[in-house]
Amino acid sequence: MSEEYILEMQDIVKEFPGVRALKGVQLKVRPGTVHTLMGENGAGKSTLMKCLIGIQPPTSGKIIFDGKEVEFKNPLQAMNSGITMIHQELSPVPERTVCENLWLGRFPMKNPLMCDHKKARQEALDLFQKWKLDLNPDDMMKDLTVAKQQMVEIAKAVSYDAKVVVMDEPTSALTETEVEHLFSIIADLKSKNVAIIYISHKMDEIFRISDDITVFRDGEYVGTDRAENLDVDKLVTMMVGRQVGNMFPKVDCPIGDVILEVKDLASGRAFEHVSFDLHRGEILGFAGLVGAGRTEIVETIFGIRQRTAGQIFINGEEVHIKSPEDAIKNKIGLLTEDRRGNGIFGLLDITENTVMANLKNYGFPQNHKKMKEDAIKWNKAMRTKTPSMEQKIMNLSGGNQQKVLVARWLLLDPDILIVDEPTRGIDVGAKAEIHSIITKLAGEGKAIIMISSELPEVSGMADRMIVMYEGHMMGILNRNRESDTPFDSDEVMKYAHGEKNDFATAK
Amino acid sequence: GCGSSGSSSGGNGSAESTGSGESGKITLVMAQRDEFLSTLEAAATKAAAEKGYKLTAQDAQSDSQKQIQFVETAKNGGEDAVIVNPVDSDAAQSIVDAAGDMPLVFVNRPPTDLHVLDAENVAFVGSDEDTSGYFQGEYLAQYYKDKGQTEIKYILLQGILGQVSQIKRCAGVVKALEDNGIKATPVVELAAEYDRAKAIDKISPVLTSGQEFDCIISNNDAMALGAVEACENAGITIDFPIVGIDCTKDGAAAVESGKMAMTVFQNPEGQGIGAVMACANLIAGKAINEGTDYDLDSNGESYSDSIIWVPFEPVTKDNVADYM
Amino acid sequence: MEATKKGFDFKKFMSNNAMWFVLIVLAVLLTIARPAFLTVANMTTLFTSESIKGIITCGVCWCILSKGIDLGPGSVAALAAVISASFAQQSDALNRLHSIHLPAIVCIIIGMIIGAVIGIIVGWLVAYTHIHPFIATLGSQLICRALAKMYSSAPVSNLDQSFRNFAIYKIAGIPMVVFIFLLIFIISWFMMTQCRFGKNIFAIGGNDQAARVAGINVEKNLVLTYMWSGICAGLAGALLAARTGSADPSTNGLQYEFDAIAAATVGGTSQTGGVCRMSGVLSGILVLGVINNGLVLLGANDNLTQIIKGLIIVGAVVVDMRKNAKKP
Amino acid sequence: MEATKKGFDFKKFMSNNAMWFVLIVLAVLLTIARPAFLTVANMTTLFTSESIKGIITCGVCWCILSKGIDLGPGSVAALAAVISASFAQQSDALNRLHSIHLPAIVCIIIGMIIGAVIGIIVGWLVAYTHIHPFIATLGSQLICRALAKMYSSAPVSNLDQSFRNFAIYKIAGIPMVVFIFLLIFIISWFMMTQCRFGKNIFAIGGNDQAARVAGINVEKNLVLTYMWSGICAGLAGALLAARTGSADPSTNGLQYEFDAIAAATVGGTSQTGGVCRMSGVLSGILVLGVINNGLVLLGANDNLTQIIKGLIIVGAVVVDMRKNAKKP
Ligand SMILES: Nc1ncnc2c1ncn2[C@@H]1O[C@H](COP(=O)(O)OP(=O)(O)OP(=O)(O)O)[C@@H](O)[C@H]1O
Ligand SMILES: Nc1ncnc2c1ncn2[C@@H]1O[C@H](COP(=O)(O)OP(=O)(O)OP(=O)(O)O)[C@@H](O)[C@H]1O
Ligand SMILES: [Mg+2]
Ligand SMILES: [Mg+2]
Repeated sequence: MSEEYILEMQDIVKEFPGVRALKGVQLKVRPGTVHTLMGENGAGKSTLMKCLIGIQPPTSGKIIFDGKEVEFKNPLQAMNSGITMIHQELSPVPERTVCENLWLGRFPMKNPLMCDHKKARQEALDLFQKWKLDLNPDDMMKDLTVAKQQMVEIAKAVSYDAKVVVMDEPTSALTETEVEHLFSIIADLKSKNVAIIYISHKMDEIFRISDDITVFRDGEYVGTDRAENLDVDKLVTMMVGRQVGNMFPKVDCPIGDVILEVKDLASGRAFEHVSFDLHRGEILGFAGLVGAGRTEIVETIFGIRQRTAGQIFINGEEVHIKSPEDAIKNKIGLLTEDRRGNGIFGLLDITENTVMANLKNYGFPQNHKKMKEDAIKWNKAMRTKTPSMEQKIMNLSGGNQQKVLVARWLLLDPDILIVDEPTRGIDVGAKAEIHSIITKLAGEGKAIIMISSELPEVSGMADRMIVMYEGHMMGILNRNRESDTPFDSDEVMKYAHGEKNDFATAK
Repeated sequence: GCGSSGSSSGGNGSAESTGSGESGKITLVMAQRDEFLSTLEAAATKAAAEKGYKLTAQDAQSDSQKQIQFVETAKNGGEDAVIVNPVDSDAAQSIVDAAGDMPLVFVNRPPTDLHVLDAENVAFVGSDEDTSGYFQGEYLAQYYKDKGQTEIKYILLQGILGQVSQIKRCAGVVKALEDNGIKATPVVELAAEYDRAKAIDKISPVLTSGQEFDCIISNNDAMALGAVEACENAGITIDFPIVGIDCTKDGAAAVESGKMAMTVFQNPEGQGIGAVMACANLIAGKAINEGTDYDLDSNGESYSDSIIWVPFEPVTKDNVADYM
Repeated sequence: MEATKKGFDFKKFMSNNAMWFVLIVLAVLLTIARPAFLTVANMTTLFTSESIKGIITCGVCWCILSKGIDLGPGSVAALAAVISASFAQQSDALNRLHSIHLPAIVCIIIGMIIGAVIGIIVGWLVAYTHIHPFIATLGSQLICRALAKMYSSAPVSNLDQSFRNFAIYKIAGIPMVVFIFLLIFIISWFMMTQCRFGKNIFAIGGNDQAARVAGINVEKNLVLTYMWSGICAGLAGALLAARTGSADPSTNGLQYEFDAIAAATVGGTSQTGGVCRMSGVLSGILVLGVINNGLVLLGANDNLTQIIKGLIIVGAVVVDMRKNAKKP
Repeated sequence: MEATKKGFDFKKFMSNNAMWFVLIVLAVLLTIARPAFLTVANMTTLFTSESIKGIITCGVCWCILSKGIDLGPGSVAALAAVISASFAQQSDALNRLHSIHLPAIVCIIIGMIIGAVIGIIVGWLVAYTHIHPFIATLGSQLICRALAKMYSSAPVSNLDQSFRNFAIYKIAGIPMVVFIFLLIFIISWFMMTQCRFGKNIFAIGGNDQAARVAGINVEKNLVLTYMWSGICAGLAGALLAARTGSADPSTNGLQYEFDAIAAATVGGTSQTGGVCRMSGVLSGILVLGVINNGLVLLGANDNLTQIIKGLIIVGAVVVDMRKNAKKP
């Protein structure tokens, strides 16, 4: 490769207390290209990026940017030099407007003392227009959907005239239309000779936009190659060090009796007139765009959200679930989509995180030995990667945190397991594992509700699929067991965009 | 029912004017609400009712600013007079300013600068804090002279550091000992903030560590009683004097039972009644001590006719019965 | 989902200004009960007595906004009061602490500098050692009170008229201290809405990770926040001495921090950080002021006053919480 | 990443137990300076003095663990003290409040019930209205103090010996109050480490949303937390009256909450919730106790004592923070 590199990172080592997250890795990025960084959860991708932009200084190593050796002390220095980043974990300031979030830390000034609110708003509008973003600078950040918040982050990152833009799993909260939008933005940036470092676990995306791909494994550098020289299998082998079998190990198992019946359920305006039933051994998928109200449905069933109309029956008997406590008593489990917000207990260790929904089973006084045994058992089943069971969960990578949470619900052994975006931000290997566990549970006669914004995932796993649009059910599709494409994705998209509605009369 | 034969004389005055048909409002602003001031308040309320006034008490919670506010608000609300137990005696001038031409009586704690009493409408009723500690010192001096001892070591329990009463009481006792030829050195000075529990906690380590001392001097009875408790807890027989100030009910009981050697009676009822009488007299334009048994200040200063002294009285086992 | 309505949003306006309505209702009720309430004289009294706490509140609300707290101001005020007053004692003062005499304005500035220095130390601790502001400022509370008492064991009084005038000189019948409070309030408002500093503190209080990632120097801004709170406390202390004519180390400013925190919170400043409006803070200051003043006028027993005050503080915050009510 | 070493982790042990080392160092230094420090008599004194605050700390640490705070205990203790003491007055007491006389144990239980009721109210407010615990408990502080003063304007004294024995009766030379403190400590420890309740509070303090999703009844547990803190405060109040032989509504328990919060925090309880170890809390109580006791023995001036105390509290927390040092 003869091109000049805009960015070179050499022999980067990063140590945390008790953990060596990066063991001398390298990354070379050409200008005007999309350089994808791949690796399992916890491989050190985000850590390397944090080293780059000065959030966590590397323990050792060299960074050459634009021909000069640099060492950023804080993100501001990095931004001013021309490196910006979209962070993996969204971090908006919820109580402020979109405009203020956009100009965080660099609000335009009228004079050395006063901010220029007019200019800020106008420039925000110009920016949104330029990148065709559907955002209102006056909206409160907390009122936006996750997807829109992510779009603000993207707008923020492109608003600096950066030479390198780091995108750490930017699409994990986006719908397909927005992903397309992002890709057009990326194309535009490329044409302006901006380099993009792209991190994602979604294979289809990666092969669509990557020029170069670098793979890490366990904090070590595995290799870099042009995208066209690679395919999914090669890439997965590089990442995981072995072949990963079937991504969607769907096994058709006998569908049993109805276990859960939902009649005309509603929660305020978030969704209305939702009716369906769920059988033992069945995987019921919910598809739809982000903001379609799927999360709200399962939150209502689980008692997190208030039910304003409708009935819920379990095994034919009406239940009144007012809190997750009630739901768990009725043997329902919910793996929520907001891992950091309402999933993990960051300060507690893996054992405690695993058993937390299940404390009733450890008696009085609590049997700590049994807790630890159970935690070890289920985390082994999930292949959670951790130095020890005493590690605080906040020190694990996102994917491994997710595995601990899955372990939590498996330990509870619910009859009905609801999983909301179960594989968001999870690497391919772990994804396959989670899929096979879900399949296995269905095989044991459990009933599963699965929400995913990745259509292939729902298609690959579900026996039936309900498609939602703006809080309403649009259609229920049955799996075509014979076909290679069990669900017709064009059809699904029509429902998901509200262009087709089987329940129009029900309104 | 406290009040010795000689001290509850304010009652005489109020009896004379009962039924005079006056009706008005007086505000009493207290620095804080404690046992002493509550007793004062009760006596003042009763005396005011007898004189036909409605008395409202306010607690400034040790905030001299709030005190000014209370006075101003009383003025805005059209009160006839205001009685102030100042948080900060040095801030008396600003209270006088706030009161304007409304009759104002300081009670219990005198203004540091007595010249503020020169104004027509301002008076003071209280006891001379210089003497309270002095009585303690005189008693102790006599006690040790009788024993033939001229050098003593004492443990001092102080009130809230920086408050005038704490400063004057400490200074008074030291001065009296000195004046009477006793060389007194402190073993330790402990700030227990007038609180019984704090006094126990603070003095206990000193007692159990076996440091030598001859007596325990306390700025008030509550702390002295704390010291008594601490001695009993530590198994120390009280064969040395413990002296307090206030002559609270518990204090008097302790003097009677010999646990405390003496206390100094500060007459809350006399002060309360005297303050109300002074208000009534200011309003009526009479001499402020008219209708009371108390004398005006006799120093012949320009402000002397604006001061009523309600004397402190030393209380020992001999006369404690009068105060119970 | 529905599009939000354009134009005037009555509900939002109401909930944003709930405290002002509470204030008006309280004022009307009080005026009916005691016509003396709504007089120029009494309003002047009310504002004058709330000014000093109001100045402290203008500082403390910043700390709360930044997701912290400041328990120090009362003691800082006491320390600033004794020190600044000691330079303004009349030459014939009864108990003069030392013989150095400085112009009044310099004394006031000394008070502010003392506050600033303490604020910087506290802010440094909070920003760089990550110790919780509750503890850092509890420490400053203990230490400053003790320092004030060490500096002077008795009240510092007999102060220059020129010094006292900073609080009591009247313009159009209104004492200076009210104008100074308004000035500090306006500066606070200006910084909060018009300056980058304000925006930075909103960001830090709302999400310090986000602020840091956006390149905001979180540490520096936190130091400045506590410095500002310290300056306000120091100024309040100096003015307290000027107003009362005496600086009492043992009682000055006692519990002022709680009144200030209560006022800020009643005024809608959220203890979870990131939410504060100066207009709300003003309403909080005035609500507490009206309660203090009104209950005295009504001749309520002071124990009852405390209970009512406690209930109103809690009640106001409960009402205010409903607008931020979390979804189930 | 590499696996961490197995076996004894010295560094972790040190950082988990830093306060115990501080304690030992302090004790050694004090013993050198004043041999009277390390005597059985003085140790008994130290424990006795710290017991009542220790009991309050055992309650307050739970509130801090749950990401809250409790500013009420001092006033709650005062209220419980006057009320419980009023039922234990000797029939010939000088100023008997009323003529109802109850057995000593009932009086103590009354104190605990008062605390529990207030705790339940506060907990209910915190849990169901989402008002910040700082404000809810500031309200309970104001109100309980006023109620105590209303209940009795003078100290309630002349208490039954049987009532007083709950604090002062000595077993093997050690007063009962120490044993009661240890009992409360052990109950607290047991609940925190061995019971579901403890785990629930850890979860709630760490992430209340996640706790809810994990099926924990957040509201109920918060109410129980503040109830426990109230019970501890009420018990402490009753014992305070028993120990001093008098319940003073205006001074009892003043500022005890700060000492308790300081002790809990020095002992490693994190104000950001979710972190607390009872052994740490004990070390915190003892560190503050040693400072209080030692500085008296050294004959330090009280103002100096306050300054040193402030510095040690802040210093200890700074040292302790280093182990939790947040990544940027
Ligand atoms: N503050 C920390 N303390 C200890 N270990 C840490 C810390 N931060 C990260 N790690 C460890 O560093 C490793 C790399 O984490 P990183 O977040 O970079 O992974 P990643 O490749 O971005 O994974 P993912 O795909 O899940 O986002 C993980 O093993 C994680 O446990
Ligand atoms: N805090 C909130 N305030 C107002 N509306 C909200 C809030 N949270 C969610 N909504 C609305 O509820 C609807 C569904 O939200 P959400 O984005 O969680 O849907 P979803 O179908 O679960 O999508 P996904 O799971 O893919 O994120 C949206 O219309 C959203 O605007
Ligand atoms: Mg990552
Ligand atoms: Mg969702």
